[in-house]
Parts: sequence; C-alpha cells; structure tokens
Amino acid sequence: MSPAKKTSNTEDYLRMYRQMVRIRTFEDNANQLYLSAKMPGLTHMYSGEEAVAVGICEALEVTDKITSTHRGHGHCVAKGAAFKEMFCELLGKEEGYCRGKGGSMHIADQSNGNLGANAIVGGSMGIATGSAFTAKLLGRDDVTVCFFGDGATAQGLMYEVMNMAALWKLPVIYACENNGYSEYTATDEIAAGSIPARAEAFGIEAHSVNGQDVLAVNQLTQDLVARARKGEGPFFMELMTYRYHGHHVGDINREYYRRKDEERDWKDNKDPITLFGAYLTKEGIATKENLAEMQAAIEADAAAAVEYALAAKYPDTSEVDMHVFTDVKHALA
Amino acid sequence: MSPAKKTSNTEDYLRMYRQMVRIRTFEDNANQLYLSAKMPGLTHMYSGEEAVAVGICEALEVTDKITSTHRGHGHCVAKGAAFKEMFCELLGKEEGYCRGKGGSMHIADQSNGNLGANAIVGGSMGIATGSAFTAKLLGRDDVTVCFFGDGATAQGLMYEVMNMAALWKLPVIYACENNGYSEYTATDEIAAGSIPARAEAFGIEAHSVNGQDVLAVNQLTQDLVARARKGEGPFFMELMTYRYHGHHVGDINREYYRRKDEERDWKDNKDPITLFGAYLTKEGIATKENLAEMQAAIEADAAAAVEYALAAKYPDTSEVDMHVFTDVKHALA
Amino acid sequence: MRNITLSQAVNEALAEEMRRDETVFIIGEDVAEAGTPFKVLSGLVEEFGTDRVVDTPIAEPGFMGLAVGAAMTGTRPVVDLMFGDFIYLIMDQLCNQAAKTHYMSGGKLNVPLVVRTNLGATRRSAAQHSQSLHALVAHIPGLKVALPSSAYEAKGLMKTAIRDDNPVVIFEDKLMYNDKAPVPEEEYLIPFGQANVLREGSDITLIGTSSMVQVCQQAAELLASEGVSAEVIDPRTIVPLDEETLLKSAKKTSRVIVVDEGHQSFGITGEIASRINEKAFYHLDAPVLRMGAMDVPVPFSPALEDITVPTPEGVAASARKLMSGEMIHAA
Amino acid sequence: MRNITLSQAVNEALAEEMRRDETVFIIGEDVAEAGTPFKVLSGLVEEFGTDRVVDTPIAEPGFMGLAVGAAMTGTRPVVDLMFGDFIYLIMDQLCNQAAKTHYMSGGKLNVPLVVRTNLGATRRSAAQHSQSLHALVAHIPGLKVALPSSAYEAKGLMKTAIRDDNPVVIFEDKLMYNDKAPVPEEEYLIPFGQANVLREGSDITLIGTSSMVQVCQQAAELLASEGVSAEVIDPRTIVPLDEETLLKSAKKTSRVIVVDEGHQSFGITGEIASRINEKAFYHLDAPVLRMGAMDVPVPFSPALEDITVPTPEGVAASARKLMSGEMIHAA
Ligand SMILES: Cc1ncc(C[n+]2csc(CCOP(=O)(O)OP(=O)(O)O)c2C)c(N)n1
Ligand SMILES: Cc1ncc(C[n+]2csc(CCOP(=O)(O)OP(=O)(O)O)c2C)c(N)n1
Ligand SMILES: [Mg+2]
Ligand SMILES: [Mg+2]
Repeated sequence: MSPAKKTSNTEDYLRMYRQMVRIRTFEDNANQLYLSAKMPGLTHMYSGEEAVAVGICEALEVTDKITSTHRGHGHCVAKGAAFKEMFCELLGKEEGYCRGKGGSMHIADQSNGNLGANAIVGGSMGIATGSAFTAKLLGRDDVTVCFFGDGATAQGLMYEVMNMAALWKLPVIYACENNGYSEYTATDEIAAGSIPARAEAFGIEAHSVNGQDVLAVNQLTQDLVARARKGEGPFFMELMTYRYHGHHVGDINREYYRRKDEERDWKDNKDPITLFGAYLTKEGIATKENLAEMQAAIEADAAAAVEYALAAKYPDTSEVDMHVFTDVKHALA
Repeated sequence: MSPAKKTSNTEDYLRMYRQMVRIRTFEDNANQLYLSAKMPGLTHMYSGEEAVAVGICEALEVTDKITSTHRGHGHCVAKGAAFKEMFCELLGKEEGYCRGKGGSMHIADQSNGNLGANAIVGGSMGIATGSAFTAKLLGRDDVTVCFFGDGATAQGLMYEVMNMAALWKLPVIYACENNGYSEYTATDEIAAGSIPARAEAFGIEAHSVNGQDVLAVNQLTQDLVARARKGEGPFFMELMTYRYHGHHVGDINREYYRRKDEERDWKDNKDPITLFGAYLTKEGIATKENLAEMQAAIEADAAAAVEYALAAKYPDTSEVDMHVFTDVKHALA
Repeated sequence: MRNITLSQAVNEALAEEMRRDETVFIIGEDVAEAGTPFKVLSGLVEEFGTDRVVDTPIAEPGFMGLAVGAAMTGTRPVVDLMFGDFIYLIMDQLCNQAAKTHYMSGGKLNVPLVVRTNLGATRRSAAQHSQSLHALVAHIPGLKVALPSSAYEAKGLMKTAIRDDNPVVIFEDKLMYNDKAPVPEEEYLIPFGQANVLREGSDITLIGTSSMVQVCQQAAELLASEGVSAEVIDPRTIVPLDEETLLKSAKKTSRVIVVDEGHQSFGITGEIASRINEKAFYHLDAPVLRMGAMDVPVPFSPALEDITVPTPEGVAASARKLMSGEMIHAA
Repeated sequence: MRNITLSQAVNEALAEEMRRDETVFIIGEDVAEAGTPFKVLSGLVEEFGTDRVVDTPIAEPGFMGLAVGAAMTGTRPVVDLMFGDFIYLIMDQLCNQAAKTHYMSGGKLNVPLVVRTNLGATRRSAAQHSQSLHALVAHIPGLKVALPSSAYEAKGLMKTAIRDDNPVVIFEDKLMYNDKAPVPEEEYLIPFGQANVLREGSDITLIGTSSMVQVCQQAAELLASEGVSAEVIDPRTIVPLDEETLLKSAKKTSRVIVVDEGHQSFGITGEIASRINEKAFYHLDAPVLRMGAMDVPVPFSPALEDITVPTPEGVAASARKLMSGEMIHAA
C-alpha cells in the first residue's frame, strides 16, 4: 500500500473504501439475482477489480468522461451511479438508467459522464477517443478514461485510435484492466510481446500499476489526469488485477483454464478491499467497527434497491419503438 | 551500396538489375497508356521503389508467396510475371492474368505465388498471415512476404495479425514500403511514434533498411527468409523508399504536399537503378553498353507487349457472370 | 433414428469433415478447450489438437483475414464467429476479400472457407448480441448463405459448406443449440439451393427461415385447427435460393407469408417476396406478406424483447387476414 | 438560378453549416489540403482550419469510432469515407455503436453525425472501388440513409443531415460530382422522407435512386417518344421512405419499376417493391419490377463493367414488357 498523502485525505479515503464496498455489494446482489433466476440473461462480475474503477474514477470530476465494458457495473458505481437505477436496469425495468433497454452490458449513468458500457470488446475505444476530441475541439478541459480488458488489446481499433490520440495530443487515458484472462483463455496465450510497449511504440507514455492498490491507482491517475488536462496526453495505464468470478455468472466450472489455488491466493492475499481496510485501520483513519458499520449500511441500501427493482414495473410495450430515432416518438407508428 | 558477396553472384546481380529495369519500363509504358487515354481508369506507379520489390522477390522461391497492394505492378513483375499478360490485364483484356476482371489494382500472376494486389489499404495483411498459417499447418516450408505502405500501418488489422503471427511463429515477413507519403499526406503527419517499434512491441524482430539499395534489401531478405523457413519468424522490415510519380497517374499538381526539389533529389541521387548500374560497372560485372543493351531489349519487349495488348480482345460479355462462384458457370443463368 | 441436439450435430459434422480432410481446421475465440461459450465444439481439440482447433486473440477482422489467406493457399478454414453481431467486424475481409477473390482473379484463386456464426434474439442479451444479420451477407455476390432450422439441417449443410469451394456463411440459431431432432447415423449432405417442404398445404404458404421455421410450423398447427391448410417451406439456403420450390407452392396456394428473424426492412423477406411477386403475380390472390423482426435495435427488457420477433400467434393472425381478404381494404 | 456542380453543392452545404454551427467538423483521409481525391472539399480547410477539417491516418474504423464518441459529447462530425466500398470497415462502429446508442441508453445519448460517402460503378475502378452498398446500412434500425440524385438534392439533404440529431449516411454518386444543376443562392433544406416527383405520367411509374434517377428520366424520354407516359420518382431518402408518394403513384399508373445501382438481390429494390406490392396490390396490373446492378462483383474490364448497371434502354425495354403484358406469360 502506498503511503498516505495527508490526513486531510481522510474523507477521500473513506469514500474510496465505501465505493469499493458498494461495488462488491452490488455484484454480490447481482450474482444472487442470477442464481435465483430473477435476472434476465447473464452478467459479468467486477468483484476483485474494485480498486481499479474506484482509484481511477475518484481522480475524475463529474464532467470527466469514461467509457466502460461488458464488465461495467464497477465503472458505473465508481462514476457515481445509484443502486436503485442500476438494479432496475439489470432487471429490465422502466426506471433503469436506460429504461431497461440496455441491461447489464449497456448500463450507464449518463448524467455522470459515463458514455456507456459496451458489449463489443474494444468497441468503446473510438468513443473514448472521440470524447477527448470533443474536449479539445471545444476547448473544454475534461479528460476521458477508456476502460478495457487485456483481451481487448487484440482489437485493431485500439491501435488506430491510439495513433490519432498521440498525433493530436488528445486528453484520453487508456486504462487496460489486465485481469489475466479474456473469457476462458490466459492473457499470455493471446497477447504477444508487451502491452505497455505497444502504446509506447505510438509515442504514448505508458505505466503499469498494481490494480489492487487503490491509492497507487488513484495517485497515478491524479497525476495523469492533471497532465492530460494540460494537453500532455494521451496516456496508457496497465492495471494488474483479477476477477474473482468466472467470465460471467454462468462460468462455474473453470478449472480447465484457471486453478482454484490461484483464485484463492488473490482473494486471500490481494483483495483490494481487505488491503485498504487494513491500511485505514492501521493508519487510524477508521476503526474496524466503522468499516463494518459502513458495510452494513451499504448492504441494507443494496437490499432495499433490489427489493425496489424487483417490484418496479417493466417498460410499457409501447416503448419498444421509442428511442430508435431522437426525433420520432414511435419509429414504427 | 553494400559490398558484393562473390563474383558467382554475377547472374543474380544482372537478373536483379534486369528486373528493376523491367519494372521501370513497365511503369513508363503504363503511364503513357494513361496519358494517351488508352488505359481504363487510374493506376499507381511503382517507379522509384524498384529495389524493394526486386531485392525481396529475388530472395524468394517460386513456391514462396507474396501479397501486393494498389501499387502492385512492381511486385507482380518482380515475382516473375510476363509483360504481355500484365498489359492485357491493365487494359481489361481477356488474356490478362485475371481475364481483365481485376485490372491494375488486382493484377497478379497467381501461378508464381502472387496472391493478388489489393485495393483495400492493408487489406492483404490477413491474407499474407493466413498464407503463412497454411505453410505451418501443412508442414510446407514456404514463406510469405506481405507488402504494404507506410500509410497501411494505420490500419488496425496489421496489429491483429502481427499478434497472431508472433504468438504462432508464422513464416511471414511484413515488408513496409515507407515511401514517405500516403496519398497526399506525409508519413509523419499520420504515423505517431515509431513504425518498427510497433512490430517490436509484439515481440517481432524488426529491421529498417535503405530501400534504394537492392543488395542491402536482398541480403536482409535472404537472411530473414532463411530464418523464417526454420520457424524463427515472423519478421518486420521497414524499407525506406520513394515514389517518383504522384499518388496515381492523375496526381500531377502535387506541390501542395511535396516539394519538387525533394523529388529531384531522390531521382538524381538515390535512384535504385542508377545506383546499382554504377555499382555493376564499377565492380566490372557489366559494362555500360551491356546495361544499355539490356534496357533496349526490355523496352522493345514492352513495346511489343503493349501493342499486343492494345489489339487483344476484350472478354466476351458472357464472362460477366462467370467466376462469381467456382462451381457455377454462369451465376445469373 | 437417434435424436441429437443441434449442437451435437454441428460438432459431428465438423469432426467427420476434419477426419476426412486434414486441411480443414477451426479458428476463432475460445474454440479449443472451452469449446466455445455455447460448448458446441466440445471434444474437438482433444481429437484434432490445437493446430487444427485454433484459439485466437479477440481479433475478428484479423482471424477472418487470416482465414481468407489460408483458404487461398490450400486449407479449408472454418471460422468461428462467436456472435452473429460481430459480423460487422469482419465485413471487409468477408465481402471485399473472400467474396471477390475468385472473380477478381479471373477464376484463378479460390477461397473455400466457412464462417459459422449465429443469429436470434430473446436471449436477454441486448442490442449487440441478438442480431440476425444474414441479409447483409446475402446481398454480396460471391458468398453463399445457409440458415439451418434443425439439427438435421445443421449437420448436412455444414458438411456441404466445408466441401464447397466458395466462401459460405452459416447462421445457426443460438436458441436452438439444445433442441433435438432425428439425425441419421450414416453420412449425408444437404445440397445447397434445395428448399425443404416441411408440411404440405393448399390454402397458404408459410416460408420460414432458421428459427422461424418452428414458428411457421406452430402457426400451421394453429391454422389447421381452424380448417386452414398451410404449407410450410424452409429454403435452407438463401444464396442460392430455391426459387422453383417457392414459386410452385405460391402458385398452388395463391397466398404467401415470408417469416424471418432479421429486421424486416431491407432484409431478406423483401427479396423473397419480390421474387414471388415477380414470377407468380398472376397466381396470387393477395400480396405476399412479410414478417421480419421489428425495425428496432433489440431491447434488453424481456417485456420489450419478446414482442420484437414474429410468433406463431402473430403468423397465424396474419394468415387469417390474408385468407379473409382483409388485405384488400388495406391495399 | 445559377448552375453548380454536385461537388460545389456539397462544398457549399458543408461551409454554410460549419459557419452556422461551430461544433460541426469534417474528419477523414486527405480532406484538408487535398480536399479529397474528388476535390469536393477544396477550400474548406482554408476557411475552417485543420482543427475542423481533420486529416486522419488511413484508419476508417478508428475515425468512425472517434466520430461516434465526439458526436455523443457535443459535436457534429461529418465523417468523410473516401469510397463507399470502405463502409465494410466501419460497419461495427456505425451499426453496433452509432445506430444503437440512442436506443440502448433509453434516449439519454444522441449521436448526431453524418457519414458522407459515395456509390456507383463504371469508373473502371474494379470490384473494391465501385460498390453501391446503401442497402447494408438501410437494414440497420437507427440509421437514416440519403441518396442525392443531383446537386440540388446533394446540398439540401446534406444540410438536413448535419442538423439531424441521428446518425445519417449519405451516398453521393461519384460519377456525378461534375454534373451541374440549378441550385438556389438562398438557403434551403430538403426534409427527409419526402420523395420528389420529377416527371408526372400516367402509364407507368419509374422509381429511381441516386445515379438511377437520370437513367429513369432518360428512359421516360424514350418511352414518351413511343407514346408511353412514365412518372419518375426519386425517394431521396430510403430511410425514412416516403411510402405515401410511391403508393399514390403506383395506384395511379398500376405499373412500377424500381431502379437502383446496388446489387439487385437482397438490395433495396426488394424492399421498395414489397411495400408497394403489400399496400397497392389490388391496384397493380403487373408485378412491380426491379432492376438493380447485376449480382456480380464489379468487373474492371469496360466491356464487362458497362453491362452490370441498368441503362435507360434497359429500363425502357422493361417498361415496354410491363406495358405489353408480357410479364403475364413469364409469371
Ligand atoms: C468483438 C467481440 N468479440 C468477442 C466478444 C465476446 N467476449 C465478451 S467478453 C470477452 C473477453 C474479454 O476479455 P477482456 O478484454 O480481458 O475483459 P475481461 O472480461 O477480462 O474483463 C469476449 C471474448 C465480444 N463481446 N466482442
Ligand atoms: C481502406 C482504404 N482506405 C483508403 C484507401 C484510399 N487509398 C488508396 S492508396 C492510399 C494511400 C496508401 O498509402 P501507403 O500505404 O503509404 O501506400 P503508397 O500509396 O504510398 O504506396 C489511400 C488512402 C484505400 N484504398 N483503402
Ligand atoms: Mg481480461
Ligand atoms: Mg506510402
């Protein structure tokens, strides 16, 4: 764990802890909804990677943008979303952030600068770069962070947009969440050479950081965001992390591609919440009891939101052809 | 100019010279056909880059494969094609290599391992990699060279296939013909960072070489081909070169993107044929007269081929729906 | 005859062809040990090894391009495209390269490859994992397009596709992977361009593709109980299209509905309907009706998603309208 | 009214909109100093600078994706896709992202962008630089598709497209860039979804798109000289499609030919013909005929290329057939 900046950071630290616990709790509930067959479709759990989303998003302003992935609940919570609208979305309800039209793979609190989760691996890399282009063209000072996985580094689109971002010095940060796997395949089987070196070859400054250390992630991001705001971007970050669950909630028997003891090691020894909790108590920023209370409150929140969402109503069937075009109320009318 | 290997290379050297002159002569005639409005459409001249195609193709066997580009006449000649079928193709005649269906941008002598010129920039990178995949899967020892321009390095496809080639150690050589421009734009305006470093980031050994020095190109290629045959590939070569003409034959007024004195400098001081001719005479491999005679013979050949092609017949209109599918004589019958 | 799932049928087809011809290989994401997310390829890597069941990085344009080059040089790749929605990513390599190489080379080069992918909504997978995009591919000369409607078709069409010297795209219905159907033990192939008449009828023709064949069958049952005799036809391949069988039926029944899970507008129903209209016009008592998926991105919410796709009840209702002459007033 | 070329018309539309709204910018290959290979954009970079007339690397998927993100965050990109054939490369960003974002976000995000590209064969550019691929885009819900048929339409539709809050794809006919037409000095916009009746007639309706509008006009002249009165209609946008105008004409003349330069099979002619058949069936004296480009990759050889595209003579011949009732025997 990196050293504390100053005690005036107490609030920031507690908020980061809180946000990590909120993500974990959200995912536990989502998994439960799946297991009890109350959630339509499948979903990809962010559990284990919380320090990445939180460390990064806590370094951003509301006006800064992010693009997210199929594994997007963590980014959504970290960028400021509320449980109620998230669970409603997960269940396809009208009060969801996307009125139930997006679901888990497109969940986003757009008003907080989340430009959307994306079900096309690498699909949001252009979007993030374009968002940074807007900032530059219109003279705004916001920065965009593009989240994507190690698997997404295989998509050619990434190199196309990194080239343009580098040529035009766009305020975008490419954040590669390297959790060691893409679906059922280990990263070293699908990524030749070095991931950060690929960014460097385009003249982009690249960093590798321990993605389980929320303070390290946050500190690096703060630096890069500040520099990107000054026109020194783009940047590339590789965040070494791990997903606790299978690729998606249905990926239960996974020993053919990933050993159980490896999973245990990460959970026991590298859990971002446990590590940061220990740090907070050691530094006297919070007591164990404080943290337990916080967690209990979050769990209660989540339970209430789940209950609300389960009872909430589905969109009216007349919504089916709304929002195809902005200017046509019902596209098929 | 690199030092001569040994005098037993005399024949190889003269063949290389001859092939370079054949390309130049082919292009001069093609340009003339355009200027005299005898050629349908446009075409992209290879003049100035001859040492690249010849240096590389002379290091290959007939069984080795190449993929070519929109600027493909040079590759086609260098891989062994004959003037007659080439001019016929250029003019859309039935006796062309592609029965007139391909034209300049798809010209190829398929029987010599040319898998086709390609009008999609970067479009053949997958094809070349797949050809190398075949060699590996079927246990053949042929090597594939993928020709492409500096502009094509912006296409994401390149990074996707380099990744796979590197992971699977495929016998493919990516040959980037860096002629300083893509269409009407200088390379440094559209390529961030370093081109060879991009290959290296994927764990691919990369070389930069003077593309006007046919012996240097040939030597490097011989080495890499030999190693690729042994399973040490893939490799990446950046060949620094220059195109004398505009982007295509119609690109006449080009001072807004390229200075005339720059063009003059390359033609006067870096012409691959002039340089190699001087070397051959200096080393006593040929006299000026030998070279002049060779050139005259080639010019006569070309003139005859042009004449033949001009008089040759167009494909019968019934050919229009042939070759849509291999197993259907007339797709629309 | 034994019953096996569509998944097993595809698996058998691939295994048989890979045994028969060692130039056949499979390439795609998580095709080897994982056997794809739908587990369709389970066991193949054990028999054929990782040289012939090749796990790729997540690089659809890249491995599609690689397959084109491999096919041009002596192998027969089967490209595994995990979701039909990713076809957008491979369009250039499929349509600018694979589809045109034979033609552009004047017949000198062949591209014998298969793209196997899927279609179909109602899996709660939202707009980017639920599309039925076969119309895009069918529009491009040089590509053949097969739409198996059961395990039987899935096996027979796959074997034919692998032996075909042209690029073929096969769309499987992902909701049908676990559906069983009778499949012979003995080897068989289903020729391209031969429609299958699943049910004979005299009052109306229901032409259904892929997932919609079942829907048409069920609609025919509903109609039968009302005394309407519906003929059900599955074209099996849309390129080439067996016009003859479709026209024969249209001329017999004089009423036709074409049902498909692709978006209705600018989709395949317009083509099939137009060919029938053009060539059987004077035999028709009513316009050929089309029922595709709604022209909206596929919504996630079950409450919305389910109404975007034609149903047996919907098809039967349209049939009743056609029979009753209600269309006359509409037209 | 002054006459200007289609090229100038597009240029004016862009310049006017860029002056009016500083969030409009152009992005693509060689759009700035070079003003595109067709020189359509000449002069714009001088007025608006390289920040708003942005030369890109040769990375179509990349700059298309960038435009989607830019559009989502407050700008109005005009993406310059040098050849319509490259649309395959941007399909994922266009169809999985741009087209679906508004819907998937429940109406929260907009993607107000324009893709301007082209179509049309007979330029001797062979199979990868001659395609007319508007059908692919028209099939995807969430995209609007405009096909200007003259300088007048090119200007008015472009201005409307730029102001539209949805993604719009405009296909210009590359052979028409130097064709002049009367274009008002005053500002005007052409609303989407309003077909243009270029010529009134009573015997037969010729519906033509883009390059084929001229072909239909010329065919109408030929027919007029034989005493056949043809109505010529240009839909101008195919999404949205002005069904009303088309149906009205079909009901009046009872005979329709739809002419388009995209490949005929699984193209847009099938959709237009089907809608007319469905909704005007009982008014038709003959089946709606379709004439698209031949279902072959576009060949290079002039001797072959010229016969792949509908011609005035061909359209007139088909019209005569329809008039003479010859179709009855065919059907
Ligand atoms: C273009 C595309 N190809 C394939 C998939 C299927 N798919 C979904 S997630 C995934 C793995 C992604 O791995 P990574 O980028 O490392 O993210 P992670 O799941 O590890 O967070 C794959 C292959 C997809 N959604 N999109
Ligand atoms: C995918 C694609 N985009 C754009 C073009 C148009 N185009 C043809 S050649 C060319 C420039 C290519 O530059 P480079 O790769 O350096 O090759 P060079 O012409 O210099 O040999 C462009 C942009 C194309 N043919 N294909
Ligand atoms: Mg991963
Ligand atoms: Mg170049």
